[in-house]
Parts: sequence; C-alpha cells; structure tokens
Amino acid sequence: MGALLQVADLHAWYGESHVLHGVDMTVGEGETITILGRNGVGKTTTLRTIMGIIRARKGEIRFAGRDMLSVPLHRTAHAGIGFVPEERGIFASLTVEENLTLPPVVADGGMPLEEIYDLFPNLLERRASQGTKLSGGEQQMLAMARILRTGVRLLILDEPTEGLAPVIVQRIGEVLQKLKARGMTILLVEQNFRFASRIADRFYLMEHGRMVADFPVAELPDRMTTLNKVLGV
Amino acid sequence: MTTIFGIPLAAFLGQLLIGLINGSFYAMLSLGLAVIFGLLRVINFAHGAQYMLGAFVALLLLQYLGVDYWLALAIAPLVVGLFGALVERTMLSRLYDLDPLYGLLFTFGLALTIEGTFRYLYGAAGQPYSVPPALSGGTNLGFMFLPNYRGWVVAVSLVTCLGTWLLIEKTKLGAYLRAATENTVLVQAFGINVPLLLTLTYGFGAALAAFAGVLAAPIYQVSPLMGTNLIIVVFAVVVVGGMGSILGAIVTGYMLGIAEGLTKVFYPEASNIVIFVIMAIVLLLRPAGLFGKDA
Amino acid sequence: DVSDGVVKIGILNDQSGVYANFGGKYSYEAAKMAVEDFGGKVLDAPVEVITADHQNKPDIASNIARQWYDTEQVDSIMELTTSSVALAVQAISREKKKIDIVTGAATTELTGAQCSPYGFHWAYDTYSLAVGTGGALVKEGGDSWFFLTADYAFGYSLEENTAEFVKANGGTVTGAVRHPLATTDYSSFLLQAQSSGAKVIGLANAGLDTSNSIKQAAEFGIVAGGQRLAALLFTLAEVHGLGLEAAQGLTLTEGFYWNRTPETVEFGKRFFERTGAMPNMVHAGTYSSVLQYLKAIEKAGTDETEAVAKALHEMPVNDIFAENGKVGANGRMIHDMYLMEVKKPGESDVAWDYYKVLATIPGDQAFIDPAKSGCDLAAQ
Amino acid sequence: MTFAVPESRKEPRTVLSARGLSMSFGAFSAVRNVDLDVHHARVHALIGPNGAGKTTVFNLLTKFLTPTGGTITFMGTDITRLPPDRVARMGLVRSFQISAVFPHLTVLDNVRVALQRPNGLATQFWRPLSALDSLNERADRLIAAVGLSEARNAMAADLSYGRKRVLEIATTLALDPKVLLLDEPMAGMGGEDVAVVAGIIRNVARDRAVLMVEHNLKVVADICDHVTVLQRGEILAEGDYRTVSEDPRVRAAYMGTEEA
Amino acid sequence: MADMVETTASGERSATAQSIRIGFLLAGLAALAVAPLFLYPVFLMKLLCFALFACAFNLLIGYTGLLSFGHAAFFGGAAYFTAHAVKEWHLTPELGILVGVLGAALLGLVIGFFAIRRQGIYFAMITLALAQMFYFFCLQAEFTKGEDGIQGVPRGHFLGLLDLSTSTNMYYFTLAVFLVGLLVIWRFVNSPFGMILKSIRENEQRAVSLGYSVQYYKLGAFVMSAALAGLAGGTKALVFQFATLTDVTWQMSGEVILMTLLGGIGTLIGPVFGAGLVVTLQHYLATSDFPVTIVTGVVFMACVLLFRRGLVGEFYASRLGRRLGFAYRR
Ligand SMILES: Nc1ncnc2c1ncn2[C@@H]1O[C@H](COP(=O)(O)OP(=O)(O)OP(=O)(O)O)[C@@H](O)[C@H]1O
Ligand SMILES: Nc1ncnc2c1ncn2[C@@H]1O[C@H](COP(=O)(O)OP(=O)(O)OP(=O)(O)O)[C@@H](O)[C@H]1O
Ligand SMILES: [Mg+2]
Ligand SMILES: [Mg+2]
Repeated sequence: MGALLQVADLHAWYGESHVLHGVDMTVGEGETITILGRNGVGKTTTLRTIMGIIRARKGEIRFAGRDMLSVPLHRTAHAGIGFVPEERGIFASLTVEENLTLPPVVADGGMPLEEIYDLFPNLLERRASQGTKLSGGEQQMLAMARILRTGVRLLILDEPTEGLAPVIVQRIGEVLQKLKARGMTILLVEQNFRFASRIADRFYLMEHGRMVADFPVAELPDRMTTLNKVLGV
Repeated sequence: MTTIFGIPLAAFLGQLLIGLINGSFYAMLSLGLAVIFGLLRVINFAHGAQYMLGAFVALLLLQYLGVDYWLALAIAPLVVGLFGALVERTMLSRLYDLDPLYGLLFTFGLALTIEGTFRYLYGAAGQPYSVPPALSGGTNLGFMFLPNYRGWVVAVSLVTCLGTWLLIEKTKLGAYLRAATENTVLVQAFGINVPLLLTLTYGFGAALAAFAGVLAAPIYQVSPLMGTNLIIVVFAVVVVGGMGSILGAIVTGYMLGIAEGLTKVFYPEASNIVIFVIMAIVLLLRPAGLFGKDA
Repeated sequence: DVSDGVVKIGILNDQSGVYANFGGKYSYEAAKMAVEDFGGKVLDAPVEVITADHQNKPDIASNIARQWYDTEQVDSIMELTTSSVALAVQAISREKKKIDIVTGAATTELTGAQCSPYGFHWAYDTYSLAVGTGGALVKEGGDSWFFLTADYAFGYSLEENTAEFVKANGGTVTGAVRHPLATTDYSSFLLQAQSSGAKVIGLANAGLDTSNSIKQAAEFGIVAGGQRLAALLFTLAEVHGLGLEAAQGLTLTEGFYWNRTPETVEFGKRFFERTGAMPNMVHAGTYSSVLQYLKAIEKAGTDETEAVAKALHEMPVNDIFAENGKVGANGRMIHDMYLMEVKKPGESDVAWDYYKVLATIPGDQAFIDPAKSGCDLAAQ
Repeated sequence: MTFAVPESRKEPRTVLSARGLSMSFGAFSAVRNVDLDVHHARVHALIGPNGAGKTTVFNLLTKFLTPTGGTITFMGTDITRLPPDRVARMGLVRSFQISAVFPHLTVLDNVRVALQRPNGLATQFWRPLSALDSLNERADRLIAAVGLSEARNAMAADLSYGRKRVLEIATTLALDPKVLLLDEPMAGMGGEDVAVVAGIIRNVARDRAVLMVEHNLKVVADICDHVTVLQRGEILAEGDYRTVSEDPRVRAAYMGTEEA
Repeated sequence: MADMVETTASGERSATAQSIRIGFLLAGLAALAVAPLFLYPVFLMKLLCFALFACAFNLLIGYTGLLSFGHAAFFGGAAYFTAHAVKEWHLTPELGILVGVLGAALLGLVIGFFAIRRQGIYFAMITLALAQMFYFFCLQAEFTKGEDGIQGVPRGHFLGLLDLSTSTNMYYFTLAVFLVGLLVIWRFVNSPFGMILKSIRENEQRAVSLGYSVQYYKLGAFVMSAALAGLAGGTKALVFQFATLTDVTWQMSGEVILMTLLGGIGTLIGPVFGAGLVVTLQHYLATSDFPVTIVTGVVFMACVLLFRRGLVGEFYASRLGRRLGFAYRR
C-alpha cells in the first residue's frame, strides 16, 4: 500500500500564533485514519492546512506524489481531496438540492444522487427548502453527502458525527465502511471515540500541534489506559 | 371624460407610463447593485459613477471615433466592465475578508475619484448626446405622445432584468455565485475558482450600470454628476426591495418608478422624497424589505 | 498710494463643482485679462490676481477670505459664485473693511437687507433675469405662462419675480409645477406644462436642472408643438453644453453677448484664445469688475477701502460689459440686460454664435431701484 | 385515587410549561401540539432524531420564534407573546447550538457582560469601567468552575471550539437563570470536558431547572432525571431514561442499537 | 486618551509607558492652548469642530460597529437650529448650542428609530436615505433660508460675560466645548454601558439571549452620537456665523467617515488627527490647481486598502505603540 498522503514537518500559523509545530503523518491508499486529541491541540488546523485553506504553512504535503504546497486552494479538490468542515458550511442561499450538487464532480466513481437520497431520506424530503433551514443534524448529513458525489480519492472529515442522533451516527458508520470497502481513503478527526474505533484502521494521537503517537486499531486495547488519561474517553 | 382622482384618465395613463420609464432605470441600476451586493457583499457606491462612465464612454466614442449609439451600446458596457474587473482584481478583492463596510467605503472613494476626474477633465455641465435616428420621433398613443426612444428603453430594460434574474437564480453558475457569497473558502475548497467568478461578477455589475448609462445618455445630459444623486435613490429602492434579492430589486425598481411618477402629478414637491418615505414605511412594517429574506 | 506696495485681487469661486463652467477658472482668466489690459500696474504698484476654489462650501470660502485679508494682504475679493458663499464673504469683507464685488451669485439680498458699504453686485441678479425674460417676452407675444419651478427659495423668487412682470405687462400665469432640486426626469412635469396650453413655459431653475428640462422638452416635441421655453437663469456656457439641436428656440436673459458689437467680438476672441470658450456674462462681468476696481484705485489715488468704495459708487462704468453703467447706493451696478433667443442649428454660421438679441432691457428697468431695495445704506 | 405524598417526595414544582405548542414554517409543520413541563431542581432532556424539532422548541420557549399555536407559561406568567430579551430577563436563559460567545472580548469580559445586567451595571454610561471590577470575584468563580481560569485574559476568539462551549455555559450561568436551556452543550467536546460540563450541569440543577438537548446518550443517562423524546415535531415518548430507552419505537427512531 | 486607560485587563503597564502616555496628553493640551499663537484661529476652530464631529461619529462606528452615512443631518441640522435660535430668538450662545444639541438628539431619535431596525450596510444605507430626506427638508424649509443659508449669526456673550466676537475668546470657548465633548465620549465608551455596546457589536444574538434589549442600547448610542455631532455643528455655526446647506449634504457625511477612517476607527483621538488632515488638505487644495474630490477619493481608497487602522491606529499597533502600552483592537 503506497502512501497517498504524506505530511512531513508541517507548521501552520493563525496570524502570529504558531499552531502546528511539525506534524508528521502518512495516510496510505485505502486506509482510514482517525486523529485523536483534546480540544484545541490542532486537529482541525491540521486538516485545514492539508486542504490548503490555511496558507500560512511550511513543511511538506504530498498527495499522490504531488507537492500540494504550491497548489491554489481551488485546485486541491481537483487533485482528489474532499473536505467536510467542522462547521458544516451549508449555504443559506441555496436549496438543499443545490447545496448537494454544488461541488463539481472531479472524477468518476462518485455516488449517484439517488443513492445519496436513499442513504439520507431526510434530505430527499426537504430537498427544496433553504439549506440552512435544516436542523443541525440534517445539515451534517448534507455536508457529508455533497462530497460523496464528487468522486474524490481522499475524504477529509472533521467531526462528522457531531450533533447527530445515534441512529444516524450508526448509518454514517455504515456508509464509511462501505466507502472503505470501495477503496476510499479517509482521514477524520473524531471526538466520538466509540465511533472512531469502529471504522479506523489506524490512529494518530495529537498533542500541542504535533503527532505524539501512531498505532493500528489492533493495539487499541493496550493503549486504553494512556488514552483514558489523555482524552478522558 | 373619465377622471381618476380629479385627473383626466388620459393624463393619468400618460403619467403611469412615464413612471414605468423611470422605473426602468431604477430597475436596471438596482439590479446591478443587487447582483454585486448579493454576490460580493459589497455595496457598490461607485455604481452611479459607473453609470456615468457608460454614458461618457458612449459620448467620447462618438466624439473621437465617430462610433454610433448602437455600437456604443455594446462597447461602453464592455469597456466599463473591464475597468470594473480590473478594479476588483487589483483592489476590491483584498477587502472581502473584512467587514463589508470597507467595501462600501472603498467604492465611495472610487466614486469620488471617478467623478472628480471627469469633472476635472470635462467640467460639471452636461454635454449633449442625440437620440439615434432610428428611434427619434414619437408615437401618439392617444393619451400621450410617447417618444420612441423611451419605449425602447422600457423594452430593453425588461429584457435585461429578466435575463439577469434567470442567469443568477436558475443556473449552476448562479448557484456557485450565491454559495461563494456565503463562504468563499469552502466553495474554493470544492474546486471552484471563486476569485475569478467574483471578478467577473463585479465586471458584469459595472457593465450593467454602464449599459443603463448609455441608455440614459440621449435622455439626460451626459454629465459627471449624473450618477451622484441617482445612486442614493437607487439605494433606497434596493432597501425597499430587500437587499440582495434580485427579483426584489427589479420589481421594486419599476414599482417605485411608478409611485414617484404619480407623486409628480398629485404632490410634485414630495416627488423626490416619496421613495424615502416608502422606504421608512416598509422598514417599519417589514424590516427585511418587501422581497428580502430575513438576514 | 498703495498699502504694502501691491494691489492684490482674489478670485474666489467654484472651480470643481456644479458651477465650474458657469464662472470657474475662466473667471480667473478674465480677471487676469483685465489686469493686463489695464497695464499690470496701478499707481505704480503691481497688480496681482490670486484664486481659490471654494468647493461650494461657505466655511472653506470664509476661511480663505479671512486668511487672504488677514495674512496675505488681499485688497478685494471678486466673483463669489453661489449665494451662500457670496453672502458669507460679503459679511467678512464688511467686518474687515474690504471691497468685494460679486459677479457669480444671483441673490438680491447682496444689495438688499444684507448689503455692505464695500460690497458690489456686478453682473446680474434674480430680479434682472425676471424682468428680462418675464417682461420683455410678454411684449414679444408670449402672454400666457406656465412655470416649472425648482422647489427651493431660489426657484420661488425667480418664479415670483417673473410672474409679477408677466402680469404687469398684461400676460397671465396659467399654472406652475414645483419640481425637486436635482430631479433627473422632467417628463412628468413637462407633460403637465404641455397640457396647460400656455404659450410660454418658464423654467425657474438653474444649472443641470434647466439643461435636463430643455433637453427633455425637445424630446417630447414641446417647442416643435408651438410652445416656447424660457430659461430664467441660463448662460452661453450652458447653451454650449446643451447643443443647438436641443436648445433652439429657447429664450433667456443675459447681461452680455460676445457677438453683439465689434468691441465685444474683439474681447470674445481674445478670451477664446486663452480659454477655448467664449465668455458669458459672469466672465465678462468679472473682467469688468476688475477693470473698474483698478480705475477706481487710480481715481482715488489710493487703495484705501473707503476711498475706493466711494470712487466705485461715483464712477460710470464703460467697458465691453457695460455701457454707461452706474453703481447704486446699495452697491448694485446698473446696466442693460439683453433678452436672447437661441438660434436654430442652421442659423448659426460661426462657432459659438448662438444668440439672436430680441430686446435690450434698459438698466433702470432691469434692476431694483436702490431706494426700494431694502438696503439701509440706500434708504438714507 | 390520591395518596398523601410526603413533602420531600412531592413532584418538584413546574416552572415552565407549554401546552399545545405548534410551529409551522409555511406548509411545513416543525412542531405539533407539544405539551412540556419543566420542573425545578431537575435535569430534563429533550432528545430525538435530527430534524425532530428540538431546537425549534427551544426557539419557541425562549421566544426567538413566536409559536403558531399553543401557550407557554413561565413561573405562572403567560409569556407566549413576550419578546426574547424580556423572557431572558425573567430568568429563562438559553445557550445556542452553534457556539455563541463575544469573540473579541476576553474570557473575563464575556462573563462580566453577562453579570452586568442582573447587577444593575448595564446602562450606566457615566461610571468608569472599573465599576465592573466588583464583578470580578463572581466572574472568576464561574470561570474556575468551568476550568477556564488559565485562559481568563485570553480573547474568546482564540479559544478552541470546545472551550468556547464551556465559556458559553459559564456566561449563561452568570445570569443565575431559573430555567436553563442548553442546546447540545456537549457537542464537539472532548471526553474530559464532557465530564466537567456534566458535573457542572448536575450541580447547577440543584436549585434551578435545566432543559437540555443532547445526543450523547451516556450524558443523558447519567445526569437527566426526565427524558422527552420528540419525533417529527411530536412527542413520541416520555419518562426516565430507562423507560424511554427500552421503548422499541424510540430505539427504532433514534437510538438504534446504541447503548448509553 | 481613552485608549490609554482602556489598556486591557491583561495590561501589565509599565510605569514609564504610563508616564509617557500622560506626557502625550499634556503635550497635546499644551499644543492646543498655544496653537492660536501660531496658526490661524478660525482655521483652528473649524478644525476643532470637525474633530469633535468626527469623534462623535466614531462613537457609533468605533464602539458599536454601526456605520452611519447620515451624520451630516445632525451636524448641519444643529448648525441651523443654533443659528436660528441665536439669530431669531436672540438666545445666548450656550443656550443656542443647547438648542442645537437637543435638536440633533431629537433628529437622532427619529432617524435612529428607523435605522436600528437593520444592521451593517443596511444601516448605512438607511441613514443615508433618511439624512437625504432631511437635506430636502432643509432645502425647502422657510427658516433655513434656502441656498443663501442663515447668515450673519451673532456670536454673543458666553454666560452674558465673555464676548465671543473676538477670535481669541471664541477659540478658547470652542476648545472648551471640544474638550468637554471628548471627555463625554471617553466616559461613555469606557463605561459599563460601553461594554454592553461592545458586546452587541460582537454578537448581537447572544446579547439578546443574555437579556439585553439590544435596540435600546443601539438607539441610546445613536442618539448620544447625534447629540455630540450636534454639539460640534452648533459650535461651528457660531464660529462661522452662518449655517448653510453644505453641512447637511451627504458629501459631508462622507467626509466625516473619511476623517474617522484616516485617523483610526475605534481610537479616541484618531478622528481628531483625521479631521485635522482632511480640513488642512481641503484648505490647502483650495488654492492649488488640483481638484479636491480626486484627492479625497484617492485618499479614501488608499486608506481602505493600505492602512485601515488609520494614522493613530497604525501607531498603536506598531511596535513602538505597543511598547508604550497602547492597544488597537477592532
Ligand atoms: N482562527 C483562529 N485564530 C487564532 N487561533 C486559532 C484560530 N482557530 C483556532 N485557533 C487556535 O489554534 C489551536 C488549534 O485549534 P483547532 O481548532 O485546530 O483545535 P482542535 O484540535 O480542532 O480542537 P476542537 O476539538 O475543539 O475542535 C487552538 O489553540 C485554538 O485556540
Ligand atoms: N426557519 C425554518 N424554516 C423552515 N424550516 C425550518 C426552520 N427551522 C427549522 N426548520 C425545519 O424544522 C425541522 C426541525 O428543526 P430543528 O432544528 O428544530 O431540529 P432538531 O430537532 O433541533 O434537530 P437536530 O438534532 O439535528 O439539531 C427541520 O426539518 C428543519 O428543516
Ligand atoms: Mg476542531
Ligand atoms: Mg437542533
């Protein structure tokens, strides 16, 4: 399994505050990776920096062998990376369906619209209403759904289960499993430990803007005590 | 003879029609303003100046190159649109991350600069621009003498407004634009070249203003000040319609044109505040404007 | 003799705003021409002309006026377009005992209730415009009037004065419609004027308002339909801006026309060489005021204000602008005014040849009798 | 049949109650005929699938929306038609589902702003800012209670998401509300914060009523005395956590196979 | 000055920095006290009036985030009220100014009532439109004397004692008004009330949910700002002895924005410098060949693009400024 995403010694800044202090991380093709860490350690920042949303950055980001540091933001998606932000980013001036079809399809292999509606019946029912009129959870579904259409190779998810009803969390778990089975590479940040442990192949533990540990799911039981101490899970 | 409120029906119809003609300009200008605001969150204070530029470019084209009205109708918006795009790309685009007020202030400065420059170069007095021969003369409608040119203005503005509305509300491009308004970064992260879109939008808005300017040139004096006072009225139109609502801007433009026209008959002294009065009433009853969605 | 060895004249007016064409930089040019024509020196002292743009703001104007008088030894200020500025500067001049000669502003207040022993009003005022257009036009057959009036004090006083003369000469006023200042579209008002059936439509407004009404009147075929347009404050500069196509047939009153006598033609040509435009009454009036001021210094033998003012009040005015003009006790310079009609495009053979002079209004009729002006200086 | 209930076991008194609460957005009816009683000294959970109408109920109760039907009574007063700030001043205070702090004020100032009004320090434009120092002690206590002491002078904008949520709870508590409405207070919080906040909520509920929306079932199970399950705008089930969680309809609509 | 005391809760302020700031303050006051010896008094008075006007405007934009595009109505309106009161009713100067202030406050109440219903740019446009209505009113109303303006307004005797007709007396009177105005603004901003305004600017919904009647706070700030703009306008009418339409045009509203922006939005003394610069520029350009509008426009654009914090704001944010303990926060 070759590395699809390779991050080395990545630094990032918000204005003058230095938030990432040399992140090293590898995501193999077809792997599902979960980043764990307490609030504020820089998980979201890591994802946003990889995406190219945060431009004050230094280090190395390679995606499919390509140097991403010089790629403008609007070309990142075309390289094959899809992003679901923490704050969901549903557009108020668009209907649900317009929201759903907004991101351009960048490659074949995306999920067709019908399949998406099967997966999230709420969206079908409310598809003509204004995007932000959806409930918090429905918005989360929409945010996920619209990326699934585009056929990206790497899916970056920032806390995808936040604010979702347990049934939906389970359903999203199933969806991610399905995507995994199709060979999708997934990088996610997740506070819901139980959910994360169910789908991840490998974990990174983050502290103070650095990755401090990296272990496969098999080692999870052995690590529980440390994790418990760090994360309170 | 039938009368309405003591006014002969014929005269009343005449005034109604004239209101509609003025409404055409309000509609076109507020439409451009609404497009720019709706998509860039910039109150384009320079809209009046761009309208004036349109008229001036047409005039200069005629004076120096002998380009006639019809060609000017195409060239002037293009020139002004390019100018707008240039301004957006080099300057305005740096302000998007900031409080929208800075956009307003910037375009205010831009308006002053443009108007000041033209005043410096061409003086404040108006300069003449003739009605194109094909549209000169008028038609007797029975209740009034309608200059052909004015009829043309109404028709063209209706088509322009409708076309723009369709473009923005019903096409994919429009959806990109609307989304980009709200969250530029995210739309870019989806793989859309938002900066380019925004440049085009501002250019388009400016071109729309210039187009209205060329249409206005044969009716009003071409003068560096022609946009200055108009723009404030158009602001009021946009507030009444509901900021950012494209349809609202269009419909309100025509409506207020008519309201103003009728005031000129019944109580002429109030005709330039009637729009502001309507604005105040609308704000009391529907703060979001007639067509606005609540912010 | 001349205090501080130099006679300094300040031309203070609008050079970037709405009145920039009305007077503007060209007035400064006219003032310089006057100094040159006078020989550049008076009582052996050099004459200097300076200028400033008051931007139509009385506070800026009054700051400049004070500073000119206090620190730059300016002896008199002239031109002063816009009545708010003219009144403010006249008040300061009076306080500082300096001479001001207004050519650019229209208000009769300057030589009425707010008159000054050192203040003069040179080219025209609202009254004289009303007399010219209102009175003389009725005699030409325009005996029923409808007014299109700008809805503020200036418009009212023009309308009121004109209507008075129309009635005094046996005409009637069939109606009036008041339009807000800076209206862009006049078609509504014009339709009302058209349907009134009046022979003359009097435009009691100014600047762009007048230009736009005239242009749109042409569009609605008003002049072609037999009605006559009379602009109450309109000068050659604006006619030029409008073009003969739209302006033809318009009637107006001015205190000067370049193509009237050989002397005016000669002056006009010289002015044209310097500016690229023919002078209107403000430019010619400013020329005349500067010239007369220098003559007055020469006569008084000093540039001391009281003496010069006395000379100005006493001396007749004879130059390209005025023939046998005289200055009333209220400071009003009384001279002939002319009723003009704008030529049709075909009738104009030389560039800037725009007017036919319809009538000459003798000065005594054109201006308010100083004794009845409301100025306390003239009442005694 | 009535029995004399000993004083201590009496149903705690109802402070907030809604009858027949309904809300439609155009043709879409988001809340239908909901009856709800919130009691003093209890933590009451409002749960249900996404889009069930929980946030809408919150908006209705706090008057950010005006119901299209039904009545709301707070401490015996009908508040159905009152504006939101009035309701807040009466002691009915909410937090938002999307975090709400004053980003360019410090943590301390955020809390002090909340303390100002109840302490009569809001409208005084003639007094110096130092008048607010009298609030510091209480503010610091609240800040300490939510574990933000070391960030006391930091700008709220610079806090991470989770800590903003905690800060929001602190400002809400500062109003010393009679009823506290919390919309997903634990969303996006790390495990350690969840425990802290759960403790805080439990604690404050000792002398006030708490109504909260929460998807974290563990929290619901641990700290809530009473649970109302909403589905498609209607009440599906009600009772303590165990009763509700065993209801097959609730499991199907909401919980799935999840265990708290 | 406000910014000196305002310096953050975190502020460990060194004693030297504190004394340097007080030094600035004293130097400023001293400069104002002796200025008429070196500069033209009427010019200085004009500057003070505009500076106060800009500060009043800044109270709104800088501390509540509301951009009013109609402040000329209060400034110019008060000038008319004061001029009329002094000239026609023969009131003393202090009462005349009071009339101006109250009139402006009332006007502020009316305009504010409509405007605060919307936020941000909407607010700006509504104030612009309503102020334009007021302009038309002034144009047509009898007492404003149309385009002539109210001329020849007597300055009178302050408290019946001090003859204001001399430049020197008038200057110190104007200076006193200016300082009082500034003091009021400073107190207002750094008060518990000001704190609530700040929080409303930050997150209005949250302020509502904390029980604040946001509309009243905004209206309060608006009226206060209008009243202070009126103080400046009324004083100006006495300084120049006239009141004209210029001061109620929307271009004037634009100018005050420029002054504030140029000096530094949200800094107490920024607008003073901004006003100084604009007034000087206009005065200087009046006698130069170059048109004022172009310069104004270009300065505007440059400010927005290049130094948004304004002169004073940039200084505060600079290394030196921060070392002196200033803070620029917006
Ligand atoms: N826009 C910003 N400006 C300045 N600092 C920021 C900004 N956003 C986040 N930070 C800071 O950067 C650090 C990392 O934040 P980040 O959002 O990446 O944390 P996180 O691990 O995703 O936390 P959470 O679990 O709460 O989402 C935090 O200390 C935060 O305070
Ligand atoms: N202003 C509105 N206009 C139209 N529909 C709305 C509006 N607000 C909410 N809705 C709809 O009402 C339903 C209930 O929304 P609500 O936000 O109350 O759900 P919720 O129970 O809080 O869900 P979640 O757990 O996902 O936050 C949703 O389907 C939503 O789309
Ligand atoms: Mg995060
Ligand atoms: Mg919700």
